Amino acid sequence: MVVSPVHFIAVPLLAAFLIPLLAKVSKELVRIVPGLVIGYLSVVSVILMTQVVNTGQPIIEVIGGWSPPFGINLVFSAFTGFLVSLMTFMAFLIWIYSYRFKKIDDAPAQKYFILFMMLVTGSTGIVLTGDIFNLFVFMEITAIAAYSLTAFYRDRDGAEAAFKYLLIGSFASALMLLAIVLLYSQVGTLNMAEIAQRIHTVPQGMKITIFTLFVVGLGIEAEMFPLNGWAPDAYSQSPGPVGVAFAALVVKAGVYSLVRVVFTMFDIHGAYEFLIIMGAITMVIAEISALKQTNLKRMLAYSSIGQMGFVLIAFGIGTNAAVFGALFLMFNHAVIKGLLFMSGSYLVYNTPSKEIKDMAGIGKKLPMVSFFFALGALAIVGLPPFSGFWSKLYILMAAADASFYYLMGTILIVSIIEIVYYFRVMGRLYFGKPQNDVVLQKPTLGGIFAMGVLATVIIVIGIHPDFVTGFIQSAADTLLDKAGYINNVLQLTNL
Amino acid sequence: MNSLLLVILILLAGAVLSFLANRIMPILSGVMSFLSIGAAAVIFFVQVSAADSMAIPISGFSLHWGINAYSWLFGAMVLGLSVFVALYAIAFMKGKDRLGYFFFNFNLTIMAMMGIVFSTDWVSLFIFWEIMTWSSFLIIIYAGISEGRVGTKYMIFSAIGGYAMFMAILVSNSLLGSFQIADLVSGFGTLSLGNQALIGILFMVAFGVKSAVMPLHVWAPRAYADSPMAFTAIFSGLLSKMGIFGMGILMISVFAQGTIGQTFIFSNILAWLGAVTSVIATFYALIQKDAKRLLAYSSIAQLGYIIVGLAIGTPLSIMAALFLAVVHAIFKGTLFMVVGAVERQAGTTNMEELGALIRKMPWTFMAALFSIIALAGVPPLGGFVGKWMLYESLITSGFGANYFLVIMVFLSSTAAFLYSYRFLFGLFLGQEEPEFDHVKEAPAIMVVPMVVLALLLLVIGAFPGLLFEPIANAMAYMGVDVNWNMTVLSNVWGDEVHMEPLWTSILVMFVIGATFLTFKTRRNTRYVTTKDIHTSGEIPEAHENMTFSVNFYQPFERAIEPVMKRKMDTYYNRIGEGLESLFGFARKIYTGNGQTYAIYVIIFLSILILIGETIFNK
Amino acid sequence: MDEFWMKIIGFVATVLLAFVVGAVYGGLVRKIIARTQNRIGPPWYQNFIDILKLYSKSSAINHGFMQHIAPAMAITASVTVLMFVPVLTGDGWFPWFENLNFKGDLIFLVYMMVFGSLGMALGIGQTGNPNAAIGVSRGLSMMVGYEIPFVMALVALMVQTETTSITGLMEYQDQHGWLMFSSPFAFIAAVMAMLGMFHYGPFDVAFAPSELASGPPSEFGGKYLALMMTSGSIFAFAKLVLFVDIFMNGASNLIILVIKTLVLYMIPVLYGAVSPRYRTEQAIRYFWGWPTFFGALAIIFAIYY
Amino acid sequence: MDLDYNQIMSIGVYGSAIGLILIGLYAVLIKKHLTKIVIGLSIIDAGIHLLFIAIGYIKGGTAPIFSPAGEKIVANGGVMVDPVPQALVLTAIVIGFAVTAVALSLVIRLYRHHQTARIDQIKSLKW
Amino acid sequence: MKKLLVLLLLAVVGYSLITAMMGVKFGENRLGDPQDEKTVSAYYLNNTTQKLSVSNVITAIVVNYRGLDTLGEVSVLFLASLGLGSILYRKHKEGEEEVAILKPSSQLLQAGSKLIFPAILMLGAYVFIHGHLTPGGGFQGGAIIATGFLLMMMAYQDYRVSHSVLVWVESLAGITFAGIGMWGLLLGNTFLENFLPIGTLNNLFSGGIIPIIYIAVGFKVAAELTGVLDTLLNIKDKH
Repeated sequence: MVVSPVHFIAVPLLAAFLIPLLAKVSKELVRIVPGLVIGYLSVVSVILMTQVVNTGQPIIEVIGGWSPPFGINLVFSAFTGFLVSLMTFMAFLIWIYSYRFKKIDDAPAQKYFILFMMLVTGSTGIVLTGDIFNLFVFMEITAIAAYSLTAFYRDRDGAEAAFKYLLIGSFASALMLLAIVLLYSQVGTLNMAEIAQRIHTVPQGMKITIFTLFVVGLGIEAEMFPLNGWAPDAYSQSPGPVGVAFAALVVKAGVYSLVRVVFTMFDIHGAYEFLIIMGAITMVIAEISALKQTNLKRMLAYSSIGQMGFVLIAFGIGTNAAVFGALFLMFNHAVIKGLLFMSGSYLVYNTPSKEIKDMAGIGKKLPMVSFFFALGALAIVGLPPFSGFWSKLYILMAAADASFYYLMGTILIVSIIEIVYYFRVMGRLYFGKPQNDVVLQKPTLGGIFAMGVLATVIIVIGIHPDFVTGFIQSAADTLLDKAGYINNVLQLTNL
Repeated sequence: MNSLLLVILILLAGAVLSFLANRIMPILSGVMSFLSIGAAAVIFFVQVSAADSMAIPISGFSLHWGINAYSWLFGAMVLGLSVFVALYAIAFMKGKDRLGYFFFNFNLTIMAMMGIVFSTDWVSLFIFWEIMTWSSFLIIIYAGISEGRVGTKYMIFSAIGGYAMFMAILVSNSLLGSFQIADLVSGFGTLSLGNQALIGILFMVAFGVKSAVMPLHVWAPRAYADSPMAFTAIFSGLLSKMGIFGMGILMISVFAQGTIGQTFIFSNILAWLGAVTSVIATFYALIQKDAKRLLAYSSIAQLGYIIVGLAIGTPLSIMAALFLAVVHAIFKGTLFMVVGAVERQAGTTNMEELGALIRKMPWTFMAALFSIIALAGVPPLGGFVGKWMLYESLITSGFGANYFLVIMVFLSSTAAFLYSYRFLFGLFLGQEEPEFDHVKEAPAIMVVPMVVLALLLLVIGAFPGLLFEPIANAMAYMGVDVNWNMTVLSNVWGDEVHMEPLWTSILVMFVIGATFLTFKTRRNTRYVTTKDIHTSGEIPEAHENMTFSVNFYQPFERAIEPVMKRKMDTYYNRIGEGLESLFGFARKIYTGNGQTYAIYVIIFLSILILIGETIFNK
Repeated sequence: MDEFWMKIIGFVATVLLAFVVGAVYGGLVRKIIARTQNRIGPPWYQNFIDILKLYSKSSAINHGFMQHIAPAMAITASVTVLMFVPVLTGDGWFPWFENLNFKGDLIFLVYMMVFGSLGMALGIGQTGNPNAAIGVSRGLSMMVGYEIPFVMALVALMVQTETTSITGLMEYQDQHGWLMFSSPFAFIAAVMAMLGMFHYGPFDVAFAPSELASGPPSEFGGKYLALMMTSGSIFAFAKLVLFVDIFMNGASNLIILVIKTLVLYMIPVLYGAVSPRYRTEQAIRYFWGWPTFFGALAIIFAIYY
Repeated sequence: MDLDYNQIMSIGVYGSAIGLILIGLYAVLIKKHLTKIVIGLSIIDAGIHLLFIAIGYIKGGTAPIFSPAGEKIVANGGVMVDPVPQALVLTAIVIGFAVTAVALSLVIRLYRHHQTARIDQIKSLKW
Repeated sequence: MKKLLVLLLLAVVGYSLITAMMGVKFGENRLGDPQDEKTVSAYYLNNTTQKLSVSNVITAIVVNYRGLDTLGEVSVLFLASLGLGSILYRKHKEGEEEVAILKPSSQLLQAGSKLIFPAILMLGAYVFIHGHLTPGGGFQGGAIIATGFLLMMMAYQDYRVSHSVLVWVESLAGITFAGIGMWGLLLGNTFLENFLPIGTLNNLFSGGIIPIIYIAVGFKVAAELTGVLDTLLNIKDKH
């Protein structure tokens, strides 16, 4: 059997349906199978990615034998492939990390792994699909998995966070559905390539209305201010690995869909400036909210939102260099924020109140975890020689080339705020006076392995960014090549 | 292998090894660090030549390393002092915990400084700059004093500086299409005035932070004082010189090319900032109780002179600045080591408690004495030469405002006598206190670096030409021709000071005087304790405290009261607090009520609907 | 070789001259102050007697090495300063009153003057006498006060004459007349600063005999004190000569030198004789008031000269 | 009033669909009770589904089923309505059901945890 | 105040929706001619009968043209029932007395439900088996079956559906769906591609894999909806 993009959807779904039966054989299989599936998908993504990069041609897979626009198609281009590889890679690490995650030993543990696998499936599906309604479906898969995972713990305010998430998420899906309705009434198709081809026939007013609905709907998923009220709650209340998944997968998928809408489907020029402005506002508000946080995970959540604002800014600049930087930042954010959430979770576990002030001096008790957290903090604020620096450099280079000096100033000032709160935590971690002697929960072997891998990636990419820049560059080229996307998808119609 | 890379790699390897060595045996950590720095220094002084250069390609551009006369000067300074400090650190840090952590960052800082020196493009300079920043941050918080508050302040200001540099680099790259330092130098004049000003100011902020120029200095006193002294010697002696290094490139080369470089805006404002910095910092230095703080403020003041010299921009002033930079590195490094030794041996550096260590730590005192004399700029030691050149360059610069500048500088260096004396008196002189009877001289491994450096100051004072040569080469590389005699101090008006007759005179007189006293008196006198003094007939008891060390300069404090009322620090704190509460208010947007969030969504949607036509229709 | 020995002789002669004149002036001052205060006062040669007596005594105790070499440092500084100040100009009666370095630089001199004070201060510090330390604290504080107007005056002169060496200044005066007149503000500032430099009242708070037991030197006796007094006499003379050199074009023979220096010396002495004592901060504020103003005026004057 | 059948229908169908959306929104934004909010979400969904079906309608069209009856109509030149919206709405309805189910379960959890179902009293996570 | 704001916002939203819908004429034929297909629907209407031999075009779209949507949809349901289980899971503490929240129902309902229950199941099965021929299909049929179970649960307080059975049904149905899809892929074609003979139009055995999938979907939906209802209705509360 040849590997193909549809494996990203079919295999995990098949596995998901199979797992309840496997559970009757052995409880352990419930944990192992999702890992195997995700591991397999990572391998597939690597194989496909090399194929795409080598041939220079995206892999367009049709479903059900119906060529686009009649059937649904999956697009594994350098751009989507890059994101999918990133997501599956991160997902695999998260699985390793959560394999023996302490509190999952409960009875719903099996549900956790299926939900997590579906979360991964939904996110990759969003990225891969070439059909706008299909994207909606995958978004819902992701969303429902995310709601359930957010409310996973009973002893936290998970349900509250999940309900807020659900409330806002329902708005997102409603607005998106409305947008699809209107769009379909105008262009009569759901295939994104064909929509892109026909969008110029839509009257301007209608186009803007549809676009507005899309932007608000997807903006919720992409954590754009003021649509991101759910995000800090969801990040902070979900189990640690799920927080990682949110930062590394779910948000990435949201940003991806927003970018796809703006860059490929629509031809509205004001959208770019809009992205810049919204990105800047998002970033500023999020970072200043993070500054006074007392709860570590909430702080990380706000920081994550801020980074997403930064990504939006970079996409909004819209030049090749900027998109390159944005993709690089997405990569970095996934890896670094992943590391931060992973290590942060252990820090939070070992403090009774989950507050930053109680983490004083924990660096001595949990040296590895604290080290990883410190490394992540150094990297996320963009200090060289860690990977975060390069994305910041490239984005700001693009901003400078586009003469957005005020924007650069804003970004850098916000970065200072970022430095303040991260370093505050770091200082406290290592040099505060330890206050209490809680029973330590040492990280599991899997947890250390996952964090170690991420830390290695951060350092290696920081010292030698060229390991990934090639992929990212071709991803950026692919994203900006709108005509190429339309051609590649629609040429199958005539076969 | 390229010797530049080799130096960096050795230092990096030293960092990692010393981190690991701590697991085996703590003391090995320091030894590893010292060995790697020593090896790097050997390679640097033996191998590295102007021909060495290398490029590291990164997607989109490449990083360039190279070395020239200017960077050689700073590189030599860094490695030269670091070797001594690293040796000192072995003994100083002995017995402290987390040595691996300390020496890892210690080595990393030195590596980063060498990297800065080697960089010939801005990006790699920035990379090393930031490595230097965070590794030094990690050392500042090592002591854990006041829990990160100092570190945070340092980090905030470093970040302001670092990002200002980042922005300047990026802007200049977008305008000139190159990250090369040389290209900025050659292309600066072609930019528009606005861009010149933007880049100039940003760079000035960037380097100003590290060199602790006036409004950006508030991080420095505590940061210097609270790090372990073995590191502060590096921190104050070398790290701040990296600011000077950048400032030098900027002032000597870049602005010289600019069309507004010669005007009032940059150099004079900067010069005045430098002068005001030095005055205020000196005032603060002399009201300190803690010797570390005193030295910290003194460092800021000294950096002020250097900035003044660079900003004036005549050949003599630049030479003065670079000379002072080197000398300051030596004497301030030594002084911090002295304080470290005192702290280690006596357990405190509070000048109100300490006293009369001269008999217990004579070698340390000797190092301190020489360094202080150099610091105060009293002839015949090295410090005087720099000061002299600075004054002369200001006086002969022919620009009205500079004549007042010289008064400022003079005020600062005269007031520096006060704290110089306070330092020596507070630590080494005065009444002997019983609680310090147990104090012994520091171990030899600490004393040797201090004494060697102190002697070096003597040599520089006697033969300033030794330093003039490399500095003149550096300046020639930067495009400033130096065409005067290297063995004599001289200014553009043709006035000269010969150091040799001066030395002869001082030496002869001193020998005569000392011999006279020694032969005629010393033999007949016996040593008595400091309780045995002239007290108008009353005999002080052993327990009576007769030390005069609290509020030592109270009269002077009263005189300068109006100046001291306004503290930059409080302004920053107020701004910081204001911002924090503003931010705290802003985050109340997230009310916690899910319905409110839903309303936000609809509000946002409505706004977009209403203004969508306008913003999207471009 | 001859020249070398000539120099050595000149050196010794200069030092002797400075000592004699300085000591005589010191005696005179004591007399004059006594007279103004309606006392009889000691004879003019009292200082010689004191110094001779002290030289003949031997000290019994010391407080350590620093104290031991402090007087040596003081005399070193005094003599070195003297060596850089041209005592007599032209072909006077005693052509060997040359100094070692005719390029004697003003900035250098200002710093060299501090050398002795600092050395003494260190020695004093080691004695542990609180009164002495207080004296040092006051003295150094006040030094910051009077140095400012003094340096302003010097800067004004240097700017005006475009030279930084004393000989340069004197050459300038040969052509343009006394700087005292061509740069009046600088002269005023310098004279006001000089009031402080000689530590006579109202600026005698550092030594303040009545409250500090004569302050800094209180732990010194015997040969130590003798050497310090010698040094003080030489130093006073050197300072006076310096003032004469830079404002009054020096002196070509001894008589003129004595007249000029005496006239100058009388200013602080007489002013001090009739003034009560300032507190330290008052003194500093005083120096940073009018003298500094005149100094600034002098610099502005020099810029537009 | 010279509204023809189509205009009346469009006002009726579109109007009720949009009306449903607005009513649902009102419930979500104003009502404090969690269950009412969930109901409001369902109403919004219903409105959108109605709208979707409505735009697929073609005047005089029949169901897109090629049963013998359907084929006859087509053969006689009749039209069939757009099948795609119907298919999509089917999907959307199911998704809406799923979301509602999850929402209700969350409401139950919240009620258990906070002993209240008023949304403005459930805000332990804020700022 | 808040109400006013919300009403204002709703006015804006409503206005914009109305203006948007003005551009979409009700009942207008946007499909285009068979020769000039402007929308994908026209293609479906014109080609389904020949290519798939399925008379219900909607079914063809749901199951085959947009089969991936449906697979996703089924997964959403699956997720919802999983999620419900995980959200509402509570540890049962020993000795804790719990009561059902449902009130006992009347005799009439109990007797009637028993009578009507098999009929409902039958109807549901009919609807999903004939999904490709008549209106209806797997979702509708599954929903009908679930109502049957709902009725039973309402009528009999202690009526429980075996979770084990539900899991089996759910999983097997899901595996069938996904497995058929994968089978197409294994045969060298595309995912969810038809590999069975399409038969003749309007026969029960026509449409290739479409009826099979729809039957699987029917079972799956029925099982999942029942599971969801079971979970929600059987909430016990502390006394």
